[in-house]
Amino acid sequence: MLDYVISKYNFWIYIILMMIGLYAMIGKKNLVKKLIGMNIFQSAIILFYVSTGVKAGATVPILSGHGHGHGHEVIEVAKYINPLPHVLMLTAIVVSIATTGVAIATLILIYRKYNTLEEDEILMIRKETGV
Amino acid sequence: MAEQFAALIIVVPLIASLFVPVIGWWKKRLCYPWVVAVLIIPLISSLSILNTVMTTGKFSYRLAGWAPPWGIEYVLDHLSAFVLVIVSFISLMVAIYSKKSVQDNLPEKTVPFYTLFLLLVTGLMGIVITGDVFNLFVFLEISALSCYALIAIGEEGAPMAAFNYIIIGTIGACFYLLGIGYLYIATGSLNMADLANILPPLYDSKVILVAFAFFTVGLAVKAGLFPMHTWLPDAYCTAPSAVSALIAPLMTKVAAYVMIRLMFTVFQPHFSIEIVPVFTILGWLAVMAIVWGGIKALAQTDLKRMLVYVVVAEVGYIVIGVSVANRLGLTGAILHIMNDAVMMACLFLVTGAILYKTGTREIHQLSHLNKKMPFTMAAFTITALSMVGIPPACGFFSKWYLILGTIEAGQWFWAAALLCSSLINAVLFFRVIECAYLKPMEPAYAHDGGETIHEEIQRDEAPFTMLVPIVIMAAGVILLGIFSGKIISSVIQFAVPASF
Amino acid sequence: MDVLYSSRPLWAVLVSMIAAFLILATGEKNRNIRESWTIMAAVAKFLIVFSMVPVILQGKVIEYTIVTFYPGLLLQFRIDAFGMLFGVIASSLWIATSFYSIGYVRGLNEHAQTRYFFAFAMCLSSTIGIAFSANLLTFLVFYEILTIATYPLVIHKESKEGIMGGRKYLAYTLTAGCVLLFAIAMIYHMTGTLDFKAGGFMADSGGSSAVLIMLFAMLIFGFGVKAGLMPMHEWLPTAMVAPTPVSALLHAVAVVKAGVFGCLRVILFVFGPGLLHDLGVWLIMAYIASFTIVVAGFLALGQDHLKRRLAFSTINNLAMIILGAALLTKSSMTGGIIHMANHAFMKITLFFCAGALHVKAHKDYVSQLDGIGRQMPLTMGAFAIAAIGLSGIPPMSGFISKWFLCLGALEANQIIFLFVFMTSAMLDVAFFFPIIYNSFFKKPLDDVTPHFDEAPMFMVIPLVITALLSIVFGIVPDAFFRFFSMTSLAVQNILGVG
Amino acid sequence: MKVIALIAVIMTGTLLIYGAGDMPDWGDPNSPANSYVSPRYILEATEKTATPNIVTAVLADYRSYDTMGETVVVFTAALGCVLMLRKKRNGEGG
Repeated sequence: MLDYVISKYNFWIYIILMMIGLYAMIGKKNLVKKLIGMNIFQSAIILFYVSTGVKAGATVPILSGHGHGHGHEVIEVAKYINPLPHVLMLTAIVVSIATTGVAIATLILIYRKYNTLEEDEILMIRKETGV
Repeated sequence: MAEQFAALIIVVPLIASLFVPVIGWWKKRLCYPWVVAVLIIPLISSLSILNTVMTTGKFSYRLAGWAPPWGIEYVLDHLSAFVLVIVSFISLMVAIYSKKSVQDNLPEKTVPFYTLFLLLVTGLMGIVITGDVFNLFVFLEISALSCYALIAIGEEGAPMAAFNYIIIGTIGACFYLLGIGYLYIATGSLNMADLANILPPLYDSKVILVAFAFFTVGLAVKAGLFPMHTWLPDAYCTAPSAVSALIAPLMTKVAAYVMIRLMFTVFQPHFSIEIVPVFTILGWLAVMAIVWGGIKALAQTDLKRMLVYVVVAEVGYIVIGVSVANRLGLTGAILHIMNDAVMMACLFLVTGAILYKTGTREIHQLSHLNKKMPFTMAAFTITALSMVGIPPACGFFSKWYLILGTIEAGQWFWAAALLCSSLINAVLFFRVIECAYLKPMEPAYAHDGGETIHEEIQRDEAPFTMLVPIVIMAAGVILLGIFSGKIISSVIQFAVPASF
Repeated sequence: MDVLYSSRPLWAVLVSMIAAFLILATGEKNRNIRESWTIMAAVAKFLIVFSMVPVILQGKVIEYTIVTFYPGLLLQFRIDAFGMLFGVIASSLWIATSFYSIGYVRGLNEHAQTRYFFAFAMCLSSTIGIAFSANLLTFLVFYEILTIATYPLVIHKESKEGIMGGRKYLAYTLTAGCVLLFAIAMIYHMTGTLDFKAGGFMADSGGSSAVLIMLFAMLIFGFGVKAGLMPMHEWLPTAMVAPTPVSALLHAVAVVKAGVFGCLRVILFVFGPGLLHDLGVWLIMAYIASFTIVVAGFLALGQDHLKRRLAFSTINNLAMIILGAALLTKSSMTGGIIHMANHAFMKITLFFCAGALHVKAHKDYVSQLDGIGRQMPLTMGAFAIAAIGLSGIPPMSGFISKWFLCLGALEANQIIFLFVFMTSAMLDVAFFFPIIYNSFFKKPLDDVTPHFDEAPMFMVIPLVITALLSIVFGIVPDAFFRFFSMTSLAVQNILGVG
Repeated sequence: MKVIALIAVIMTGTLLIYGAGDMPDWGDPNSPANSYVSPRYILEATEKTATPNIVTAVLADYRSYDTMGETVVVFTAALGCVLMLRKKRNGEGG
């Protein structure tokens, strides 16, 4: 049992992170906290992806020392970790940042209009103004 | 030649969107003709692609020349070419329509508006055309981000709606991304065709099951399926007219397309039907969406808000067609993707035109609109009848196939939901038609003198740029109905996976 | 059976649809041109339809496929004797109604005349479409178009009553449409075909009797709503607020007849006499129809509003047609089918008369009609002819149909239905004869002009012609339109196979 | 809302933990993810793209369309912010 838990410890960590993020996104009243939850959620996914690319005992996928003169050397696949999740996550990180940016911009719009970022207060203001 | 078109369809609007700020900086009013002119190219290319696919069958296009599982490829089969035509056609129509609406509502923001408009279209077409699950995610985010921003600049309450959409939409997108991760971990591949080959032996794996669950939930969020639809009504309703006319017909439909693609192409249909009971759940959710959307729509007095709930119900239609998981139902679902896109586009365009001309969307204030805007209202009426399911308008035919599908699957309640929904639609739309065409029932202003009633009502039709797309859409509603047999026999029956 | 492929059925349907759009394009400003479209389309339609009669009487079938959706699922016209009968009724009466409408709307200076003529033309297109449909899907398509095309006519007055009537009309007919859609989809699922076949095709569907009975009930419900079969008749009297030519067309020719036509198609061409006999539902059907006949007759007695009285008489007569079909014997079918034609001519005359009274004397109630016969002898004379005919008194055409219906009841060994027909005839007499008596023999009311002062000729001539025709059909049932030959041919087809 | 959030979170969590059962162990070099597509990148990339950093090679060549999409995402976000936040010249500052 313990072996099982340890052998997949990366999953447990990201699952916990993701649950925290998801809870914040849905359950929190403060809009900024929701946004932070979103970031935690996305980070959890990024961690998950990157952890899938790991090979025990391997190094970063940069073929140092394999300049032009050494091209004939045999490359051992097991020596380098899987580059693809990294590539995907570079894209995902950018997407996450972009989303955060747009979200913050809407938050600014919301704040300008209601002078608060608490969801229940905003709903109250909207009810009072009859929208 | 068609291979080049496949690339053009993404690259042209993308590059063009980069030029919009340049052109806008030089002369602002040139943005509109530029966008319209640019969007003609994807339409032509998608038609040519559809033609190629129909004559020679499916083909793919390798980007940067790398072989599929390593590089990214575009896959053009009947289904994607078909949806591509819908997307490019409707976006062109909405672009033509947008002129006055943008001038009127967003004069300051013309340049970023059109840039994002093109990016949104690019994103949607990218989703449809790509053959790589991760590439699909990227395009999904492009369309989503531009959509968030475009919604946020709408009327009162729009930023809040947009923020909710961002949060829930991101949950959806992240679930989808997680699904990709799980598939990748179990198979090592990201290419759809490749995945379809690798997956069958792994169908018992828990990883695949979880991946499938995340895909389904993520896409259901994106498609606005009940009960994950909570973001949809506010977001679509508060968005500017030109934006809601673009996203209401297309966003949910494209998500539904991805659902069909994943469930029936990446996964084998028998996995989706036999191993996971997902279709029973989805079907019932769709029934609830139809009922809930219908009831909420009945409670609205605002025309656009009513339509927005109708969108929720219409998503239910498509999902029912997917969930019955047989040839007829899926034919109905794919046909309904097209029909509903055209109908919704027409209805939202009309609503926008009414708002532009009369400044109101309240249903009971629409009296005498048949005199003021005869063509707009005629288009509205035709589409409304189609929504009710009156032949030969197109709505009838998709409903027909959907009901045949539910009967074949023995799901009587689903069939009943579909039928009830047409009755609800009848109530909804005839309420509007009564208000617009007939004398007001309570003569509210009759007390200040009888002669006001007999006053000659001047024709005050929507501007030409609005009217043309509206009329084309309305004509489309009829023509697509009449030629639905042709469309099914030449395109859709090949778009339905062969294993049915 | 010989099949002749021809596009004439399509043109018969399209001609009034094209006219409808020409009417819309011409608009209010050129009324004469607009009306000439109506007349031209009516005549053209009749000529096209009538040109096909000889072919049909040779026992051939005319077929035209519009589109094929799926194998076994297509929009197609196929004209058999039964459909031809309905087509001839509808297209011939449209000519009369067109002239009459012009007189009516101009006489009253009605509003929204363009919309009125547009919807009228659309109605006729879909009615002919219904008549010529080769299968249930095509039938449904035109049936739904008819539902919608009639709506603007029902609400034409735009009064509160009119709008409520329109809502009720839509509620009933659209619900029926949904039920039909489901039932038809079910049938397609079970048999893979929807083509009407004389004698029915459901017998070899392999469905259990419970399913078949349910489907039959759904189809009869769906078509019965339009046919005013009780208890789904509620909308019909309410829809009476519509202008009279509309009621005339609605009640005598297009809409309710489409419902009856549908019921007959279901009974005779989908399920077929054999299957219905085995299932035993024909008797239930017959009882429902009898109930409708008797109750509608009594309700008609209680109506003072002339058009409402006529509406209940319509419900009564339509149920008679359905009863004729439901008895499943040769004579009863003949009686039922021929009554479609006879009733059409007589009932349209009655409505025309009611409209003429409304336009000229502004009278809508039975109690106001004392002595009106002196002012409008032609109108009331025609009314008397048609009323006598509907009561089944020779030599009017109503007698022929009643005779066959009664024979049918005897053939089926169901004496009770003989009594139903007798009661109905008695009730007809009871609610029509006072009108005739009062209008001719009672002392005129104060507001009645004591000398000859008829409604506009546009209105009088059509109603006189239809009245005369109903006498002619009584004496020579096969005159002009060959209704009797077509009926016998249709019955032969049905029984020949079943 | 909190209850809904908890239910959603617990459901997601259960699903994830359930799915973890069949996952390859951490750092397993023979998992499908590490053994199917990616070895070819490690073996070929340097030779075919003349870039020692494989991540760069994949990013900018094999999956360059993802990267193009990625830049477009940033562009979209930037324009979105411009669209939302730009105010009228005579507005109240900002």
